[in-house]
Amino acid sequence: MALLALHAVSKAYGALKVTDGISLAVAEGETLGILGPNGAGKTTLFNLISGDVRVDAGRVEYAGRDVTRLKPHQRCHAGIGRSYQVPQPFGNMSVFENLVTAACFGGQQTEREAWRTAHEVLEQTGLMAHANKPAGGLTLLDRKRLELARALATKPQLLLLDEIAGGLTEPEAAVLVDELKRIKARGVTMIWIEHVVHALLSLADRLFVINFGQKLAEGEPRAVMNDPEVRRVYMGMEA
Amino acid sequence: MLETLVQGVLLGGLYTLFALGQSLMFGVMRLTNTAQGDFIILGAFAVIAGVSLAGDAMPWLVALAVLPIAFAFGYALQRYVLNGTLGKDPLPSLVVTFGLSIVIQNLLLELFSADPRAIETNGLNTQGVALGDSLSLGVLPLIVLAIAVVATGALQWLFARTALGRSFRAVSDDREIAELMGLDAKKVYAFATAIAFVLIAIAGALQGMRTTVSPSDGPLLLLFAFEAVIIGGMGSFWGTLAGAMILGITQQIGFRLDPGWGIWFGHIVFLVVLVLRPQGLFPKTRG
Amino acid sequence: MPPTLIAVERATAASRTALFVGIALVLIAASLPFWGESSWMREFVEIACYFIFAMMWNLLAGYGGMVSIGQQAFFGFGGYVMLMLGNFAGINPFVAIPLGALAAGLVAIPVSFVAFRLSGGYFAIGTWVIAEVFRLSFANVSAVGGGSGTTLTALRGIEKATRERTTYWMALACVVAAIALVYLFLRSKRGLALLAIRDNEVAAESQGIPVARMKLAVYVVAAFGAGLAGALYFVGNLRISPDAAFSVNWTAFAIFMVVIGGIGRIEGPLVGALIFWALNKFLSDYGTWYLLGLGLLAILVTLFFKQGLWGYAQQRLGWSLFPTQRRLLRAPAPAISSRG
Amino acid sequence: MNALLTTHALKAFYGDAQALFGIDFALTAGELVAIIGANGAGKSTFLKSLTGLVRAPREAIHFKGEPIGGLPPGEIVRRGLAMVPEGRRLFPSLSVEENLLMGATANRKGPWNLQRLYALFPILAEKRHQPGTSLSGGQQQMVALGRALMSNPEVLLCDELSLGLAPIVIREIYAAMPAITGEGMTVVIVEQDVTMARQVSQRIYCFQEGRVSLEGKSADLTREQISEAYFGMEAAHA
Amino acid sequence: ADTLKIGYVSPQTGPLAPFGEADKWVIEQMKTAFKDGISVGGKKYAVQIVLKDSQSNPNRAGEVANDLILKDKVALVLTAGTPETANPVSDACELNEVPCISSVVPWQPWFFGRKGDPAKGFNWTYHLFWGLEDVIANYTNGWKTLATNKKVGGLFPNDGDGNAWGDKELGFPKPLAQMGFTLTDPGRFQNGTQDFSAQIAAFKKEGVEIVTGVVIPPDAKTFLTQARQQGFKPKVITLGKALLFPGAIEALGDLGDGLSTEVWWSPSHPFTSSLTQQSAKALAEAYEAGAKKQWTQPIGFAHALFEVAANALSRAKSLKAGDVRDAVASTSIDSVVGPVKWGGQGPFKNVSKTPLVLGQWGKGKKYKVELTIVNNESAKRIPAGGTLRLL
Ligand SMILES: Nc1ncnc2c1ncn2[C@@H]1O[C@H](COP(=O)(O)OP(=O)(O)OP(=O)(O)O)[C@@H](O)[C@H]1O
Ligand SMILES: Nc1ncnc2c1ncn2[C@@H]1O[C@H](COP(=O)(O)OP(=O)(O)OP(=O)(O)O)[C@@H](O)[C@H]1O
Ligand SMILES: CC(C)C[C@H](N)C(=O)O
Ligand SMILES: [Mg+2]
Ligand SMILES: [Mg+2]
Repeated sequence: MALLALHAVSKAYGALKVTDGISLAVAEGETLGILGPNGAGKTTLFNLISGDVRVDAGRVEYAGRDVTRLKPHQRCHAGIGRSYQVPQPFGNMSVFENLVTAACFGGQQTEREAWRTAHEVLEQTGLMAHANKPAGGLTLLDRKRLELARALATKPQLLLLDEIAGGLTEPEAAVLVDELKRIKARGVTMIWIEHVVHALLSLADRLFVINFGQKLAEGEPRAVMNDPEVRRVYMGMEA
Repeated sequence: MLETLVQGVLLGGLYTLFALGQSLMFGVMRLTNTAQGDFIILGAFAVIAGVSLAGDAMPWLVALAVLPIAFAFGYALQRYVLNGTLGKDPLPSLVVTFGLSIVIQNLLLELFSADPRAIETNGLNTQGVALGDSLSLGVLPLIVLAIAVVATGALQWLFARTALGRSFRAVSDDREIAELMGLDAKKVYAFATAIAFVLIAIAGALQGMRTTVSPSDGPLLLLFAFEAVIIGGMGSFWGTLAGAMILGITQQIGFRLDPGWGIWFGHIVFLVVLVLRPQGLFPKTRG
Repeated sequence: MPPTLIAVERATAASRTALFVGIALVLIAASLPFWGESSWMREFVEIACYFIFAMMWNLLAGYGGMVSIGQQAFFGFGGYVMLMLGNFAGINPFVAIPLGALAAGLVAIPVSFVAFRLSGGYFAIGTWVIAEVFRLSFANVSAVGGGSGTTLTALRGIEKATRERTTYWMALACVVAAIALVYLFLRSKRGLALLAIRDNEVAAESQGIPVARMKLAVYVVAAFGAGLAGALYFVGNLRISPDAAFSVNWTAFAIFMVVIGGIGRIEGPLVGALIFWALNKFLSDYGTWYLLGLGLLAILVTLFFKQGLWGYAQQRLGWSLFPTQRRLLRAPAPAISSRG
Repeated sequence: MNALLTTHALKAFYGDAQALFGIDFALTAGELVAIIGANGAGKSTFLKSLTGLVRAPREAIHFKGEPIGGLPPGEIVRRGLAMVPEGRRLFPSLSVEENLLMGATANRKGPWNLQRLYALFPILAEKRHQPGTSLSGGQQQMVALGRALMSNPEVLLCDELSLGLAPIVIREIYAAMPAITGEGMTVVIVEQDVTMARQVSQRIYCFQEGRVSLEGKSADLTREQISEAYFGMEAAHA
Repeated sequence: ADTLKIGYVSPQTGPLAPFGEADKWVIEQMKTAFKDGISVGGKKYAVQIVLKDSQSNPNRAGEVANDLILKDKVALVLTAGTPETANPVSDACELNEVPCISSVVPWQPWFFGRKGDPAKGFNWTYHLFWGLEDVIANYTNGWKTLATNKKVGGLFPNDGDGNAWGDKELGFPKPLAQMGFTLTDPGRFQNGTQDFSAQIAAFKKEGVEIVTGVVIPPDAKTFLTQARQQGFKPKVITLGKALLFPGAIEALGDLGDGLSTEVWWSPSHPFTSSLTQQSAKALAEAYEAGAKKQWTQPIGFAHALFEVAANALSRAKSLKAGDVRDAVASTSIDSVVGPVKWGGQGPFKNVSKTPLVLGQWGKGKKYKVELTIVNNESAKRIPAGGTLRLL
């Protein structure tokens, strides 16, 4: 059974149809990669899944239940964790407190359990040295790490990652991919938006390509990357 | 009924003048000036002081002479005080303008006492023009309305069509990048405030001519100005004018239903607009 | 990872000392009616009202990020409800104080529906308009004297000394309760949520924090506190009128106290209230000049001590009497670098 | 070889935190230089110091023989140094055309004007009256580049032109580079993609923790040299 | 010697400041009068007068009254100048069990505004002034001498005075109807209203020729200006409060000529101070010479409050609050505002009434505008200087 299913979801800003009747299913444990030109509507799709933005039409199902009308925090409690393309840390709180907050509320843990979770995630993501520093003072890279760490602290079943490899050097990206592999191995389902295609390819089980808010292609990664339309629209190479 | 509407529009003209400066400062600097009303009163007292120095004969000349002073005052105020409060957090600017409001009220009280005063217009304020046999309109309110419409048009043109207006918007959007383009944000802000203060001085002079002013009158004017800006929608000067008209007309209708509830009625319409259309009636969307 | 490794520090040496000193002070204060003068009691009650009100404003603005200029709506409402319960329902005014506060908290729920449509500077003035609606509404109710206001007649039967002492003890209890309430709230899990919301509302929501409910909770608690301060104040002052009860000056003074002391810290309103009291005591006979100076002081502190006076001291000296943060201790030595 | 722009022992701070620890850098007229380096190495800080967004000592930066360190950004752009900032940063309430016109605030003479730009990026002419931020990420990057060009700079600084852009857009933008350098403009790019950086540039500077760890002709540098310079000591440990 | 403190609260700043304008001068005069002290119960005390400003704000008035009682420990509190100041001060005194004498509020807003019970009265607070029945009598006496259509428009704001004057039972409406006047009352409005076109429209519609009410000075100006703009020209305008002070009339310019108002005290009142033996005329002249300002009506009442205070204190058995109160209650003197005596000369034991006449403003000889008494039917002792004329 699919963990997440979108049924013809749509969203428009004024006259601009940003998401235009997208249907999509993600199986439990699967990693889905999302590709598409800038402004295609990828981040918006995440917003619709996490509930930050309401759909105009269509249905969002998660773990067999209709969550279309649920608020973001309710979807988080249901098991959807997300990171933001532009990092959104709680800047005046320490890194540790950022994670404790996520664990307390997103993970619905008691304060003491949350300390444990936060500690674990700090180790896992290599942020331990920054534990007591204010999150607002971190470098961009560390902020992106914090985005991932905070999403993890909510103990998600489904993890939404928005361009967390963007701006990383190749070796940095490699470290990240290793980390994501470990998370995947624990059975966490992931959807990952990424322009750094080779990083995405090293993890994704399946690709979904969006263009102008609509599905352009979907399927096994290699097949999708060889799709002439995808090559033309996204890679800019004539097939 | 017609009379109510017409008086409402005239009152709306006055509120437009109260509101334009606020609309401009918010539009450019995201600064909510809680001393707006007190600055209007300060403007009125400046003219009053000027008239008492220069003699009763020329209130209009004195009012004109006050405008450049207001410009300079606004420029300096922004440059040396308000600039330090700008940023994402609205609190510093709120506290500082709130503090200014108290300073102005008490300074005026000390200088001019609590007595209500007025700017003598040699009878102009009592002149009316009769339209038909039941309707008579004040000449001064008509002048106020005309000035309000012209000022709105001029401001909208300045904001949307000129390089200065473009720089206002650019600095308001992203100060750092605007500076990278060669603008001096502090000067642009100071310029915007200077223009806002000219509008404030005009409003003050006219307020002093049409009725009496006393040092503690400011806060009420602020609320009307603010309501007009929000009802109209942020970032649009014609919206501000429309908002002021709606406020004026609803207050007039309210006054006629029961004088005790007129202002209350205006506030309620404001809150209803807020609930139904939080972005205002004619918002100019950004981004 | 053995759980014993995780240690989180939540108190400081200063905070432990402060707790003992605080308890001692409260005990001394509680005995004041037996050795002090009635003017001291009265002065304390007055400053207690200002302080509680400022404390609640600090909770709302400093922690909840909702900068309101309209808290006088609840101050006045609490006062009026107390008075109506006392005058019309025959309830003992001292019992009516918490009831007035409760009513203010309840009325905040529908009010929030309107107020929460605005944010930033517009929320600030919007709440002021709402307070004006309260003022004008009460001004048009003739049962409570309309615009001219009315007198709390319910206290006329109570003996002077009893009345003074009861008022004083109630004020003291309210102050202690307000501090404890806010402090415990902020130390709890909910305090974390509040800080998170203040920093970034969108992210807070997606991290599982019910933002709307939290904000409403803070708004209601702050309204309750404001109503408490109002009810207490008018028991001391006896006469209520819409212009006095819903005067924006209440919030103005609260803002000054909080900003001068330091916003977003519990010590802020405490220090602010003490400074305000001292200034008021020694300078208020200068009338306009006093107010003018107060305005200037607020401006200068905002421009030059953005953290307030206590915040400034705290930065220099590292004091924290009411710590709410969580420091992770004994983190296993150097983090494994994830580079290369 | 006459240096157009040089820095000498340039240091920069954010509050108490030091971000640059003495950068020596030189730029010759007409060349295209790439700066590479890990995250937080100080690349953006370096560009910001050059353009006045981060304070710098007067004598640490010389442009056309004159010290310009610490001048206000507006003054620097008037002297001919323009930047495409990291993350596009268009003005949301301005239309595409108004955004471009903002670039001309410095009022410098030169080949670039609206017509030339629209010829270079025809899509922008089509959308000239739309709000700048309603464009796709790539189109926004074109506007950001165009805005910088409108000041007719002698030196153009581009910070992470390709960050977060789809491959197709990166291609398009780099395809426009020759048209820009063709006008005799000197260009500095900060680029994360090392392959791309080597392809388009003549020289490369590699930054590491606020210092220059490697400098040389793009064609001469080996992959090994570069990755060593990237991670320095840490790489040895890893 | 020991010191005896008398507290005095009035509005010296804020919109009601004209009511407190003369107080500083009156208190200076009292310092001379009291320089030898007062003997109470056979013991001589130096007298100190503590003046507090209510800032026209009822909250502030209550606070300073409490300060006077609890911190300064005054023996007696005096207060004057509209319900906004006198009521909260009286309330504070009643509760703290300190005697208080108040004035310059018609007695209805003072008594009923404080929720007084006519059967019981108050224990500690005493009032001296006239009542609404007097102002109504004076206004209508004046209007009856003129040819009008007897249609009256009322301007009653939502404050202590306005609510009492416009009250259906206690105020203007009932007696006016009984005397054959038709009253148009559009309703209570907020002080500081920017626009009176609603009232003007209502008055025009009903053909009103007489305008009355009790408004604050700025509102009077707004109303009169807009009435002129909108072509509304009543034949008579008689207002309380706004037209009491020459400064306010001067600020009205041409609009001020011919406006009428009640007169509670004037230099032509045939009374003499029991304390300084000055006649009303001499008191006003002393003020004009000392303060370099035209006389105003509150001077007489501020002075009279001290007359009563001095008289009562000198009769008190001791400075205990109860003794001072008893002395106040048994006062019977002839003051510069007329005889003062509680119990008998008023509706309740706490109210002593003073006489009232009607006056009209016109161009003056010595000052820009001067007030002339134009109707004395309800207090014949006070001489009239003319008759009421149409606007
Ligand atoms: N709040 C909003 N209001 C108006 N338009 C919006 C809003 N959010 C997104 N858009 C528009 O929707 C479109 C899709 O945006 P989205 O952020 O989903 O793109 P994306 O696929 O994530 O692009 P990128 O790869 O550049 O991150 C863009 O044209 C964007 O301008
Ligand atoms: N606004 C700022 N405040 C404080 N420190 C900052 C700020 N901006 C950057 N820094 C710090 O300065 C150092 C250099 O940052 P800079 O942005 O120049 O790096 P970069 O090489 O451009 O990295 P990236 O590839 O991530 O853009 C980093 O340690 C960073 O944390
Ligand atoms: C004489 C009055 C109309 C004025 C009076 N003192 C009052 O305002 O209460
Ligand atoms: Mg995106
Ligand atoms: Mg960078």
